[in-house]
Amino acid sequence: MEIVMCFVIGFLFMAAVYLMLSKSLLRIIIGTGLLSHGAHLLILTMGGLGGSSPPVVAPGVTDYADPLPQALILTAIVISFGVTAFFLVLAYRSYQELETDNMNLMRGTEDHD
Amino acid sequence: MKTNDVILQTTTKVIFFIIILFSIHIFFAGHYAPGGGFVGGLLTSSGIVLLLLAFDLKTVSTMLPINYTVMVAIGLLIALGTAAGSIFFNVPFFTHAFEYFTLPLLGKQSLHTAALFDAGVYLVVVGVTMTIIQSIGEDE
Amino acid sequence: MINLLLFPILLPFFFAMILLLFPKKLFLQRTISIVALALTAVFTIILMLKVKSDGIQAITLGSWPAPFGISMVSDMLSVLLVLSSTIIAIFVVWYSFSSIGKERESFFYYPGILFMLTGVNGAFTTGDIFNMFVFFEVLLMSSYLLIVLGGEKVQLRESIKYILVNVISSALFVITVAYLYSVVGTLNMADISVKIAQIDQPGIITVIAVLFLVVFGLKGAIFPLFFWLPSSYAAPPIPVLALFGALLTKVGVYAIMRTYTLFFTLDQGFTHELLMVLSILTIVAGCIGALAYFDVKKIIIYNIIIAVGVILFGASQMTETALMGSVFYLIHDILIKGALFLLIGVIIAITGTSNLRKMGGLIKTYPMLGWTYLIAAFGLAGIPPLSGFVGKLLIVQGGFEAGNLWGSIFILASSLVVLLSVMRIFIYAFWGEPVQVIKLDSIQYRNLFTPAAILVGFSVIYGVGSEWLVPYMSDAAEVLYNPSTYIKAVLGGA
Amino acid sequence: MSFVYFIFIPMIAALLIPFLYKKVCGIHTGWFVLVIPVVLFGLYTTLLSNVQHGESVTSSFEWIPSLNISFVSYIDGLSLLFSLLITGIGALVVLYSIYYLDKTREQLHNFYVYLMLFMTAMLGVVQSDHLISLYFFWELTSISSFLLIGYWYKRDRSRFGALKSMMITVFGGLMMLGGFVLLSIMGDTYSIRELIAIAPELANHEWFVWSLILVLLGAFTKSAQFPFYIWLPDAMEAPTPVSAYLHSATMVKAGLYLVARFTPIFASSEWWIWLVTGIGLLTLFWGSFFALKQTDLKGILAFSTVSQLGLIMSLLGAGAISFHTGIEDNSIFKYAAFAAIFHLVNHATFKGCLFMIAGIIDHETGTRDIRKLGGLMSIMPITFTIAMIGSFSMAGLPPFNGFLSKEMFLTGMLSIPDFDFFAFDTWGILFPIIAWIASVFTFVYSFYFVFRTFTGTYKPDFLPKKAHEAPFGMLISPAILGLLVVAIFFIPNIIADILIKPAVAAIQPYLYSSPEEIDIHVSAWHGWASPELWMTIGIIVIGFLLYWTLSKWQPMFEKIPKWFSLNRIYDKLMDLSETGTHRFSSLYMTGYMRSYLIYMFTAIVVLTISTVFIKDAFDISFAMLAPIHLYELVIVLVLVAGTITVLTAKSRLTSIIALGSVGYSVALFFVIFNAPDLALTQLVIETVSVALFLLAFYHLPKLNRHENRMKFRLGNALVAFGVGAMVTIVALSAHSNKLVRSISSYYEDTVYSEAGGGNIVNVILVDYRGFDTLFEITVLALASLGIIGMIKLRLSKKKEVNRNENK
Repeated sequence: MEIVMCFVIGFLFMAAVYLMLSKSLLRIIIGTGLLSHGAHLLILTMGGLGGSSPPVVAPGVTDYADPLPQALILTAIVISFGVTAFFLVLAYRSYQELETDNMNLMRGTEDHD
Repeated sequence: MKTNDVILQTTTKVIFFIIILFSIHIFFAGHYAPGGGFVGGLLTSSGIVLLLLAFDLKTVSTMLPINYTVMVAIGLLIALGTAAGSIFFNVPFFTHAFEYFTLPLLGKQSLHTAALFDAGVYLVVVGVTMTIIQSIGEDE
Repeated sequence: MINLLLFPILLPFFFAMILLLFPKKLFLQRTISIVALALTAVFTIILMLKVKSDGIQAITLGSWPAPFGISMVSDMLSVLLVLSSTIIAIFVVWYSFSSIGKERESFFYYPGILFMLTGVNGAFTTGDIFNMFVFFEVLLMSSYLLIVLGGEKVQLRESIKYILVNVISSALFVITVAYLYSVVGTLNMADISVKIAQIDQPGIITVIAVLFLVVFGLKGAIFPLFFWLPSSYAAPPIPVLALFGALLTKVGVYAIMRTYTLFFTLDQGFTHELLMVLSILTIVAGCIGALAYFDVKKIIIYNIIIAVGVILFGASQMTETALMGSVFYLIHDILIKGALFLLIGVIIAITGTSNLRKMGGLIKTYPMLGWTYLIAAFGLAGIPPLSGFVGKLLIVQGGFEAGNLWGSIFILASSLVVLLSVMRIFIYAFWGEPVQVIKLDSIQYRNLFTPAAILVGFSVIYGVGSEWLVPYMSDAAEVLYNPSTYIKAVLGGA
Repeated sequence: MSFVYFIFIPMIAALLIPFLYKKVCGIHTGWFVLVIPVVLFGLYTTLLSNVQHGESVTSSFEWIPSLNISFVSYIDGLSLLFSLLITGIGALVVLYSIYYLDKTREQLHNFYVYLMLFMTAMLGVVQSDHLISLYFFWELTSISSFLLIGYWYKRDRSRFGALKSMMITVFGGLMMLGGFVLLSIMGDTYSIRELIAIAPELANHEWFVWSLILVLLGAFTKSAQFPFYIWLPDAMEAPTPVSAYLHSATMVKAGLYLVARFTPIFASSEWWIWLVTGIGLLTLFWGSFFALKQTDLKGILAFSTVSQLGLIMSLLGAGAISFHTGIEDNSIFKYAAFAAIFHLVNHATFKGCLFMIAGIIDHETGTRDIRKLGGLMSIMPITFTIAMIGSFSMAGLPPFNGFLSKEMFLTGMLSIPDFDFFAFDTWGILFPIIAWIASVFTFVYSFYFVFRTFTGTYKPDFLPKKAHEAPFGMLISPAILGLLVVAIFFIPNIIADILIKPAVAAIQPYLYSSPEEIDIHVSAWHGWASPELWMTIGIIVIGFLLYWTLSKWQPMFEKIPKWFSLNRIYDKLMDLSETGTHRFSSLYMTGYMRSYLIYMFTAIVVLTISTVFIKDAFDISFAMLAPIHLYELVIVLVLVAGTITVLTAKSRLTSIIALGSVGYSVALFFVIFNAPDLALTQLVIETVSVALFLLAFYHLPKLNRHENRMKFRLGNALVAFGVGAMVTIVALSAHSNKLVRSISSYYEDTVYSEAGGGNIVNVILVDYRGFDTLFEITVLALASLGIIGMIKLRLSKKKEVNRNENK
């Protein structure tokens, strides 16, 4: 199953990057969403998908799923939630100020002279 | 519209309390079963969001006169305070203390400083979600 | 006080929360943030003295044994970085009083800075690779807050780019940690070092090393990952720029230095060679940019990139001299970049533009500013006895010792470009025919100039008083060169 | 006495100057400043007797003892000679400047601060025994020279010249530092004396030639040798006292000093001899030739300085030959070093004098353009007399000191073909020929300088001012130097005993152990049979003819194409550094985020994947895999389908909802992989996120209209594929290399007993790794603060309002 997951994750990353390279800001943010999904699944996969029961202590169970990656993912999920929320509001404010969501129109001048 | 609102508002109030209760349950279950401050907090805030949908923003803020930024700050302070308590005992930061008790009816329970920490998490999560939703909502 | 090493993280953290309770009370906001920073500085100095006398301070949180809880480690390198970051924050806050404006001050500006310092200090101190990620996020999130605060058009536009890049680098960070966890099954940095040594750094670890270089390189703006930096940094107001310019890239540089001396030491022929090549290319890219623009902000911003290259060149040599040079140069660069950004802030405030071609003749009306700038500029270029010299000298020497003749000569030659770029500011802004300037009222000018000048004074003392610093620097370099003391401090015994 | 502290006296005094300038307005600040060089000169003369007997005076103070970096003042013959020059000429220059610079119009405090800074720097250069302190003072000379050249900072030419001189000399300095560091590593010491002591061991080191070349780069740039001389003519924008002091008498000789000082270390190398002699001679010729092209008095003198520096340089190179020939065969080479020092002293006197003359003419007529000048002889007779003395000495005529050293120079060059090492016996014949030709041009430009200015017709219409003789005070300094020029001719051997022999002994320690051993006697007359005499006669005759016909052939210089000049190279380089870099940088710094992302992703992918293959790290292991269930595949399909929908959706609403579906399938994965906490969190978060997306989206109705499907772009797709492939490849390899058992079993063992909990994930979050959680919620809190700031604080609106109000 891990091998399948590796490909799924790769696919998610590919889609995420493709979206990030587009010019619509909303798509870019959606891309970051896919990116974090990919990353979270990857952490889980890297910990190993074996383990027959959830990491909640129960009598008689010895084969727990690796709890450490799960804890890491939880932290990562929360953080990416914060970032996504922030990013969304930023996009929303940019629409208001710059009146576009096209990245190509947000070039900004590198020159001042 | 108005009459419909009354029905919606009444049901919402009921659902709101159910959600709050459920979220509190989830919160306390966290240490032994799936759940915890984070999910609990999110559930609570979704309850409040439900209120927001049923009533308008003003009514909700009179119903729940909470400054969510302060709530966030207090949540953080509780979390930090719990962790920092250990500094006064000169043991490493974040050292928790717990004791198992056997209570009538509830059976074996524990009293755990970690729960206090989780309460901080809970408050922060509610505060943050509400701040975000409120500020976007207030903006026209 | 076994928790002493946490104070530089927890103090700004605690006071930042306090500040959240009354965002509109500006006087309190200002006073408390200065007090918080001063306290932090005091505790950091105490910590530094303790590290000096008792060796590396390490603690594993929650009273758990070492690889299982999160370890925090304060060795000389990290405590020095923490101290200089705190100092920069103090000056930036002081400078902000009369430059940032009441509006920003009442929207969590000071808590933002304190939280950022929390993140920076945490990233320097942590001994756990995933915890480092978390601290990175803290400092990034506060930097998002600060870069966009004010909501000006440029800020919004550039924040998008800035955040996007950092979201990508955070995702890469997480997956790299996941890869590493898969191979060595641990997150504690000392433990990782031990485990990698056990398995003799197989190819996959080298791949992970390259990924770490990429992740931290994105933060540290090395070639070819620096593209996002110049325009993003130019967007926020000067104090924020100073804070970013002085600190944020340094966190990336620190992380590279830490991982490349602690983890990935067994395949130096590949990893460190790559680091060296990239650092030289970084210098080239920085030099091109520093010369290409006639914008004072841009010139100094590109100099950040050059400095990153120089520091990493030293780190890639893996000789004790070069590592010590890198540490010397790293701290120097934090101080001098902070000072320079504040100084050009004063220039911009006076002239109302950041375009060099619209400036001129300031030396006549603002002679002290001119001379202070000149000293800072020479310090940046590494003219003795100012602060940049000793670090560069040691880096070059270390490079020669490692047999990289051309690399070291190149580092020397790059100083010339640095000098040219900063002298251009001097020649165009301070010399020449005076142009119309905004008449700053003298109190405001003094309030802006004083912190900048004192910071320059610090950097001069840093250079002239190098002798007092050498014991600290050599301790820091010693840990990098010979990380076994670090491992021992964390894991005990062995 | 600790002489090391005296070095800093001018610098410390400089701190008082601005104060004096402000408080004592009645008196020209220069009078206070004058005290410093005079006193120092007096102090250094007290050492003369010590040094004559080959003694030296050492003193030091530590700067960074832990790194062995300190200031060491080591005064032997060579250092003392230079110290006396610096303070002596310094005193004369300050005196001259008092009359030259107007105390009401000029910012005198700046001028004297720079000048004193320079004096300290220069004393430091010539006295430092420690390589690093030598470098320190070396750069300080460049900086003070920069400030002095840019003294009239409003003039374009001043700024240009200042920057140019700084760029070139600092470049040299940096290279020299590289050479020093190499030497210090090879010899394990920073002390020049110690390096000299172990010089034979150094010679075999692989870095020896490297360090030699790097050190020479420093010397050549500072001493304006070919092709680096180009900064010197532009440095003439400095006030004339500065030109006289820095750019003829002292700073430009720092390079010569360096070569002299390092001769004992490097003399064994043929590189050294060839480079120093060859470049010196080339510079000599080049400078003397192009001096005739100049029309600015100071320009002529600048090129003349370049040429004379070349002369001295070549003599130092020839002097190094004596290392190979030894003293026994009484060869002529041992004269070369002597001649070099002798000429260095003479040059300081006559060139300093001439610069001051040029300054006087500028000051009194308002121009330095030789085409506008002429016939000043009768108006400025004293000036003319002094100018004659200086020029004739420069031309190498008796009875002036320049004649003596020029003769010795010719002697040295004539002997070079005799040297039968390093191919000198074949190519060496070129040396005397070039030397002779250059001497002819020297003769011509000396005449050109003095006679075009003072004879011919007086052209008052061209002059901005009405010419008259200079005030007395201004004439004192050049007159003193003129007197010296004559005096040295008559008492050369006394000067030699006091000053020159001790210096020569320092350069050639392998020949002499004390100055008294040097058996060189200067005489003006070598007999009819000496070839030098005939060469000199030839120089005078041919030189006179050329000067006579100058107006015929001078226009030839105009025919030299413009691109054929070294200045062009510098200008091109500077242009490249401005517009070139700008153009280049604009190629990739486009401002488009997309291009930056493409560069970065490409770099990351290429770096990582090539590392995978170089290190042969790719690996798929089928061990330790979890089994694949059908329902898992179904979720995989759902997830992939959701992702594809995101990619292809036409409306943004669809892509948001599809993103949600991807999120929910991730939650399902968490369920089946035994991660209930994650599943719960993911579900709630996904819901809130989708709500947020919609909320942000809902507020933007006007953008809905022009929605369309993303166009397929191959470039983007390739980059995206690369990233995906990279992630997969590394993931597969990392998973197949689970080389160490994870630490997580510890948590399973201790969670109940020691942490008091049952849900391991939650306990990790609040206890084992609670620190992560504490800061994770901080990140959340920060996000909300940032959002409040973004929504509520809108400075751009406010700015616009302000702008409208101001209108």
